[in-house]
Amino acid sequence: MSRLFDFAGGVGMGYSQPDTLMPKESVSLPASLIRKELPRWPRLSEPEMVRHYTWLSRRNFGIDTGFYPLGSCTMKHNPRVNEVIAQIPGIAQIHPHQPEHHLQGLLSIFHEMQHMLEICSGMDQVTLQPVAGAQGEFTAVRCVQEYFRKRGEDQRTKVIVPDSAHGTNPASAAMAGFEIVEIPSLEDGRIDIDALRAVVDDTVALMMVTNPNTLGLFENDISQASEIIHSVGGQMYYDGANFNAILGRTSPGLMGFDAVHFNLHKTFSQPHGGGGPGSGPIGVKSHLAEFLPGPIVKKRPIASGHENFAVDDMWYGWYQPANSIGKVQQWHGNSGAVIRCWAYYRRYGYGLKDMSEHAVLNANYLRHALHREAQKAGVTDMFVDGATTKVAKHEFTLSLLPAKEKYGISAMDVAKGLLDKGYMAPTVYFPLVVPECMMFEPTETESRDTLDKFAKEFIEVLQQDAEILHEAPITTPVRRVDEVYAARNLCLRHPFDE
Amino acid sequence: MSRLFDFAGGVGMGYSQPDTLMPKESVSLPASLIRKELPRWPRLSEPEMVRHYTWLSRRNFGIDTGFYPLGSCTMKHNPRVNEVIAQIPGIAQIHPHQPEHHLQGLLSIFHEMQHMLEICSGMDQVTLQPVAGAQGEFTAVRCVQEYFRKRGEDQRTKVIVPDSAHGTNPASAAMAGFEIVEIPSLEDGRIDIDALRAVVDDTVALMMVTNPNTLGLFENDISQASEIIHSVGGQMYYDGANFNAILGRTSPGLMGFDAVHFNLHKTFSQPHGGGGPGSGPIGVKSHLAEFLPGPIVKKRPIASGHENFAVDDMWYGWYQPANSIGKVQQWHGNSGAVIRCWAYYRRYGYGLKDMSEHAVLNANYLRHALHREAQKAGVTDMFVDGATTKVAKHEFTLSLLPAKEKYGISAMDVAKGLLDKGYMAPTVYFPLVVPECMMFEPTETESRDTLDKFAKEFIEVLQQDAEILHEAPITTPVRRVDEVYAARNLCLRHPFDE
Amino acid sequence: MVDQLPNRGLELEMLQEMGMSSIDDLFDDIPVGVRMNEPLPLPPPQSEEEIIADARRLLGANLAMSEVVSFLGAGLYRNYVPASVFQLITRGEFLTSYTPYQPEVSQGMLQAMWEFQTLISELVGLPISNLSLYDGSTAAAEALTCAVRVHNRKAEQKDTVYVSELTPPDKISVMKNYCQGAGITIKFIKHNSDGSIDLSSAQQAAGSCGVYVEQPNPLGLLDGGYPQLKEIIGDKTALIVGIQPISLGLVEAPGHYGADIVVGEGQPLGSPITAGGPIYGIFACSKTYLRLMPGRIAGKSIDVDGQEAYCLTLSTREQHIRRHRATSNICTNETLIALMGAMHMSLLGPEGLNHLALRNITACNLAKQKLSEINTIALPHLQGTHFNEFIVELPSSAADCLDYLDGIGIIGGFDASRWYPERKNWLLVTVTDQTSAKEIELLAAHIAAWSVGVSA
Amino acid sequence: MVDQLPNRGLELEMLQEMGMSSIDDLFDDIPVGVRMNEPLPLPPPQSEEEIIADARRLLGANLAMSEVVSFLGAGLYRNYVPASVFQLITRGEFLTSYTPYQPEVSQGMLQAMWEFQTLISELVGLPISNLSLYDGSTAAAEALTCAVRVHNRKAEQKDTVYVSELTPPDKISVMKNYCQGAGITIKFIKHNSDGSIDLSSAQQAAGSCGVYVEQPNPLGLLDGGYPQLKEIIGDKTALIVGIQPISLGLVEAPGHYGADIVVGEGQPLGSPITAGGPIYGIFACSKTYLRLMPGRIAGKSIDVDGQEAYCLTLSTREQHIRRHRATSNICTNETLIALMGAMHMSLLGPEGLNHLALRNITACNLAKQKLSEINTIALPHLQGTHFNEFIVELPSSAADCLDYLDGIGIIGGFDASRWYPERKNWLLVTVTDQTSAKEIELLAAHIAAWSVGVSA
Ligand SMILES: Cc1ncc(COP(=O)(O)O)c(C=O)c1O
Ligand SMILES: Cc1ncc(COP(=O)(O)O)c(C=O)c1O
Repeated sequence: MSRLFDFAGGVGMGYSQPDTLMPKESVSLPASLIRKELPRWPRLSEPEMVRHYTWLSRRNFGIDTGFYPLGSCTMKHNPRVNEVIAQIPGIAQIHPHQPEHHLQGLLSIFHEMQHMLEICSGMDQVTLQPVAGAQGEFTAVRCVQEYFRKRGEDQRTKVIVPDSAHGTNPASAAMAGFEIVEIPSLEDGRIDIDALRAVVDDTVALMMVTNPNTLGLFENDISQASEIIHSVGGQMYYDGANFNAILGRTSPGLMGFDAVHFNLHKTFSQPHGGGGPGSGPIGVKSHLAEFLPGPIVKKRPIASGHENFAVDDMWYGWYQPANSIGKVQQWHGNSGAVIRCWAYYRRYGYGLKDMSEHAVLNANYLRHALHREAQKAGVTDMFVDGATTKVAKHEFTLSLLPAKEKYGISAMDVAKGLLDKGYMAPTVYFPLVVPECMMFEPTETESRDTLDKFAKEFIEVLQQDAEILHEAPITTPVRRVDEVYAARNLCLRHPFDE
Repeated sequence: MSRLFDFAGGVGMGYSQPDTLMPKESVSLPASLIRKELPRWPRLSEPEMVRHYTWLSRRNFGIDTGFYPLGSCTMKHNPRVNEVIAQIPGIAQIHPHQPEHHLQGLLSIFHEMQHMLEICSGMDQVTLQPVAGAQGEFTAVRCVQEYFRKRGEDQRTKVIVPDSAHGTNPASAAMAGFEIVEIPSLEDGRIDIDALRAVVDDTVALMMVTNPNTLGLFENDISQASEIIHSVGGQMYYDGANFNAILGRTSPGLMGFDAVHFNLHKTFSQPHGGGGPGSGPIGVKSHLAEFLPGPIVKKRPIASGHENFAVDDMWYGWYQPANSIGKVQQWHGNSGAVIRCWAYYRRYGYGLKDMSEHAVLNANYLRHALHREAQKAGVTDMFVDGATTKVAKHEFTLSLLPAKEKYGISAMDVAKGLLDKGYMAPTVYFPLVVPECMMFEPTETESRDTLDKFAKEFIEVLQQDAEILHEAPITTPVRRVDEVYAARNLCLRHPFDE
Repeated sequence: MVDQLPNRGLELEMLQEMGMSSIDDLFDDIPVGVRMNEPLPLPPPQSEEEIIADARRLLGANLAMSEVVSFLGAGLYRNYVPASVFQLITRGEFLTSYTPYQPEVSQGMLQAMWEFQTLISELVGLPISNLSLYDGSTAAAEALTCAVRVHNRKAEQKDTVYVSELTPPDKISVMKNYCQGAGITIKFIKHNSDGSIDLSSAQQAAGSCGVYVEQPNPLGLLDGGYPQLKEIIGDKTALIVGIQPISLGLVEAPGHYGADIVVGEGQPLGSPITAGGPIYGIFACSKTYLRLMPGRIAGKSIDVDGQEAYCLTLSTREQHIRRHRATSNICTNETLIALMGAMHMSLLGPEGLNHLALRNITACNLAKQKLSEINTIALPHLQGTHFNEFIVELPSSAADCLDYLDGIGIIGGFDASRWYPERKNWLLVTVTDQTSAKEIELLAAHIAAWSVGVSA
Repeated sequence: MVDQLPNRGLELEMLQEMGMSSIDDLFDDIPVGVRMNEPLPLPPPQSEEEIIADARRLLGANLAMSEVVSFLGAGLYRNYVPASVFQLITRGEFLTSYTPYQPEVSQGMLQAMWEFQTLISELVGLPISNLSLYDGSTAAAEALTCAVRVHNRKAEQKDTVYVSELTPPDKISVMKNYCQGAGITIKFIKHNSDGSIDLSSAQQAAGSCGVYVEQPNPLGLLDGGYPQLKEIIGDKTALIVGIQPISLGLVEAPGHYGADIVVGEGQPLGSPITAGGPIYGIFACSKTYLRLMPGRIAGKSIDVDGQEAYCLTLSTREQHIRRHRATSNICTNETLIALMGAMHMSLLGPEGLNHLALRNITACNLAKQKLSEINTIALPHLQGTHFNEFIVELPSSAADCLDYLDGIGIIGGFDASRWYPERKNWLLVTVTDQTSAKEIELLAAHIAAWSVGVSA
């Protein structure tokens, strides 16, 4: 073990700094404000610090270390040139309060990204401000809320969410003050149109839908759902976490949505190690555009005298929507993430369609390969598809219920068994509609060889004795971690010598 | 296993390139020159390539992953800012044939480095051209050879090398065409002055000495040795691989040497992963300076019209020594390494002395701690000092002969046992004068805690049963590798389907 | 090109194995009516070389603060991130992981999170820290809603929080967006003309759910009155203090003078400004708030063998479990950037932090001294203690002055009328550890020249 | 500051534990007469921030080829190294390791070395490759001494090697330094006026120990006559071919037309120019030379469990075993840079290499075409096939022309009179995959303008 708070070290600091501009003695603070004891931080020299974090990193699994089929998370390869680009001083050392003529390059990239997302989603206006998918949801919900307020439709207090929705959907709507109406999904996670019809009336502000849904199936009744909601004057919200499945094949606009968020960090590959950072732009139809948080980038002719600052034949300027909800982050969103995602987009251009096609190809192929290997090994009694369908989209689910019932092997056991094989486990126990659910999303950046090998080893895991599998993992840095112990014996910081 | 030649891949290449400037069809080569079959290189997409080399890296030990006490190799921490500096276009994208006024920054840094090394070594002129220690040796030997040729002393055909010398010393001298006279060292690796006296005469061109010697002991008779060699008209060469021990405390100049090489990559921390790159500047006394390989950097007043290019109040220009031996590398040496080492030097300045002091402090402390822990554990019958001395310099040796004789535990067994504890093994079986030798060099960048922990675990290894230790290592990516098999069944490349 | 798509060229083989014959087969579940039939009207794919060339051209057209003399701060600060931090954060194991749902193979990240929590907890003087919120503004906003969740039941002023009137409007806007859904009213606390808090105004906040103030405040002042605040507002009202983390190398930790929640913008510790994101929000609190606080928390636990092990804990507060009753909707957060913060803190150590704070405050003092020598301008809060920024009152508008300086290649500061519209002539001048004495001289000389011009 | 010295401040404790009381005690074995008594006359230590600022200032004063239009090559070539290569090579496990003396914990590096050997072997068409030499020049020099070691006993022309007269003098200088100790005489092979090798001159090399030629040759020409060389010089004379690795994506591998040893400068594959180092030398050969060749070799083996494992092999050739009878004195080499080469090759794949070669040759053809349209200059080898550089004969000295172009901000090429003093008016113009059509237009326009001026 390497533990940060074990480094007591020598004197001084781990990286040397220049001197102060005036003698330290010249500083006088009001007595009440002088810090009496410095934080009990450790003292590491650079060699120790490098070794500590190298050691930690080697106890962590990433896409770079192995296949990461975590469903709903789109764990695709993060191209390295994007990291190089994000270090360019023209983004890394930019202050959001600099004047427009200092930032034409940044603003033109913002404009290009807004435009690209508008095209891909069929929306009229995009803002890049929200810094994660959930914040995008909240932002869009707020816009819809102000839209109805402006129209005087204050009775619209409800947001409809299928029970298969991601937790952020209801959480975001609730944060904005809406009442959540959860409707049950069909067995395959698809919207139950009848159930929907049963709850709609003029108190509905919004329905939030993920398409393909969290089981990886395309909602083929989506136009009908849009119609139903619109018929009572409600709005349709598209949770774009699964955008990787449909780029260039369909769009939220075509399906009748009014607002959408993008998880740029997933679809466009901003690295989000350990849980973030993300970027969650939203796009809306024109009737909602005036409510978007500002600023947004618009282009206009170049004013004379400004030619020298321009990066092309237009001027890129900040623009404040007329009835803006205000801000959801203090600055301009996660600009550094937007830049990386721009670099990612440029690599594909109109080929974003190919990207989605390969994501869907890989998901279907993996599903096929898992069944094929099960057949070969004669373990067809261990799992069934999470939903019956000819094709899935970018992800799919299996139910391990048969294994559980016949052999006492749970989805969690299998997940842990996969860790021993050197894989990240698929998402487990979500969505809840599938019992003993495992949700696989291979993404387009995995090779056929990897998918075939994974399928084989998945079946090998299933063939292990239940007792052995209960013990898994055994080859990992630690063995099964006691989460109950953690919750019962809260230890949320180093105790020092308390 | 991840094997490069298993990646058959799709079509095309792992990173996309711009188009050609003219159609491919426009290219016509003489038939005899057209390549018929492209190399059977693998096809990896970027995600596969990143994962392959990440996987490989995780099967490799570096200073960043653990204590690396490899004697004679000065495995100190490589500061990361140096890597950032080496990526600046003003070094990375520089062509050595650019004119002087394009390169004033580079040349001024070269000049600063020459000057600093002259000061630290007590030599009159330094060249930065040799790219490794061995090449430095060869370069200096060549200079001495031309020196004697110019003086008409062609009878000087011999180079004296103690038997404890590093292999590059005799190899370099032999490459230059000298006859090697190996003299036996004393038990502690020190020069046997009597043996030296016995072999010197006017056929001796040069004596090569490492000080502190390869056992880590300071040659206290060094002045005498210099006198003896100089008395017969020979020259003294200082192998600077152990320079980390003496900076600011003594210098080859003070000890009477005429020429010296520096292993910049060791003392000044150029990362040399897997075995290189290095940088092996040499310094010489004025009588040898005219023979140095060119170009060298000298400064002079700035010519008028050139002020704009200058980086300070002097002009830095290339200079060709009058009777130069010519070149040992086609360009200006490993400039990128010189830049990193310059950054390293700047971090210490006159504090290079502190650096050496800490290197020596750590070596002596580790030696002390090993004996202390042996005492505590009662295993004092396993090893003895490689040489009796009150103090060592930056490294020291132990002899595991007692362990071998009593318990059948060899130095190699202990080395492999240390691998299982997460350490790189010390240098083993060198120098040959110490039976069952282990040679430890902790460097100044290791903390006391690390040294204490290592000492404890070293003793734990010694306490293992011989049979168990013969099986070590068991926790490493592979177990003991069969080097004899490798030599008998030469497999030096992927066999494809031959 | 294979590039990022390893199966390029293998499509047909893969399809055929599945009994399909074209990619279209994979999409025939999309109803005809919603299909996109034209190719995306976007430009062709680019190679890595072309992308990087375009990026260099476009981003190179931006004026980076590292390339000019800049006194712009106002919430985000020029800093130095040690080279080793970048080198380590880009290690694939950190960079390309995600939420550590499988703790057994995520110990590195989980331990680093837990260590971050400890570092922040020590920094601000409170026992609990999460990991991490989006930025300083959302951290402040979440602190307000958290305070209401905790205190509303017993509060005399229900659904009400008080915020320092100096708080930048963009931050207030975020707070309003976050608070409105819960029906929370935001009221304001006044400040005296010397910039210090008006303690009698603060008195009115007693019995509300929470009070938000900043230390240093947006005028750059360290307020010696804050230590009395907790007593004034009482136990049932959360004292929320927004901090600039570097200042805590010198200035008392709010946890030590009664703060219940400490929030702040983590950026100066370990992250470049990056046009305002990704950066990370600090959120720490006392035990009272633990179960109703937002965001991720890592806990120390054991594995089945009883070995030390780490995992996420208290997830029942979070949206993926509690759904619409969650304490926050946050899911993807700023862990990687917070980890850069942890690395930077590890390298600084206590003395390094102290030195860094001293570099800021001495540079600030030097700038105050130089600017106070200019007759044509005034420093309205000259007697106050500033950490690394202060207000200069100009003889004409700050906007004009900034334009003038911009023409010379100096970013002169922040036009404070963007926050306080009536203060047209207020310039907020920021100096940090990155500011040199020469740059301060330069600013003083040019402001003097300009102000003489406009005064004449 | 602790910085790089973790035991700063602990000196006394450590000394006392050893029974000493001062650092001086550790150095009292240094005789008084040789002690340095004054502090080193060097400047004070600098902080990381100061070092990087100085580095930016000084290196920023250099004119980087990436920032101008450049046609300078002559042995080192502008190239693009994919971002992932830098990211991976700086992983500490690679960067901070050393010679893999303990194979059990060095499998990553050893396997990468072995894979590099295979990649090079395939590239040049020979079964053996080492890993790696210092640069192209020392690789060529070591090839000559290796050829003598192998062939001298049976050679008719003992201790003699032949080298193409076009070989750059700096490279010849290295060869001479390496050869003189072994008493080897270097003789020269002539070239025809069209730049191609004079096969009758080559005839004279038959019976010597080895012949060294370059493909493309230093004039940039691909020589269609080389495939006849092996037959001309015979089995007992080593045919050594120096290559530009990128060209082999298009041009026949020398191993396929009889080369016994192939050497070359690896730089265009994976390494920035870096003012000429660190770069890496390619050295490959047929089985005959294996046991007398220089440098490191990794072999595939097994461990005690019979598992696939890698280790260094054939070390008995090397200096640490064979000492003065070693095949070379090389110890520290260029492994890390060679590994960058391996990474680049892995990403290129065969088609990528082919495309890269095509980018070079088409750009070269375009440049030839544009320059050949200028009446005031001549292309003496216009009829020949060039890979990525060619000679332009100017109406006045190349040095003058380069000065003129430099004034406009163009690095116009290489003054070939530095190699061939009688060719004052020869300019070697290099284009690579990094050259754009616009840059070629620019060069043509300005050379035309200049040459009209001097011709007038
Ligand atoms: C379906 C779905 N919706 C919404 C989100 C929330 O996005 P974020 O994590 O970026 O806040 C996620 C991601 O976790 C998701 O998978
Ligand atoms: C004592 C000694 N001399 C010379 C050398 C040769 O230096 P290099 O490896 O840089 O060629 C070494 C390093 O390996 C050494 O340890």
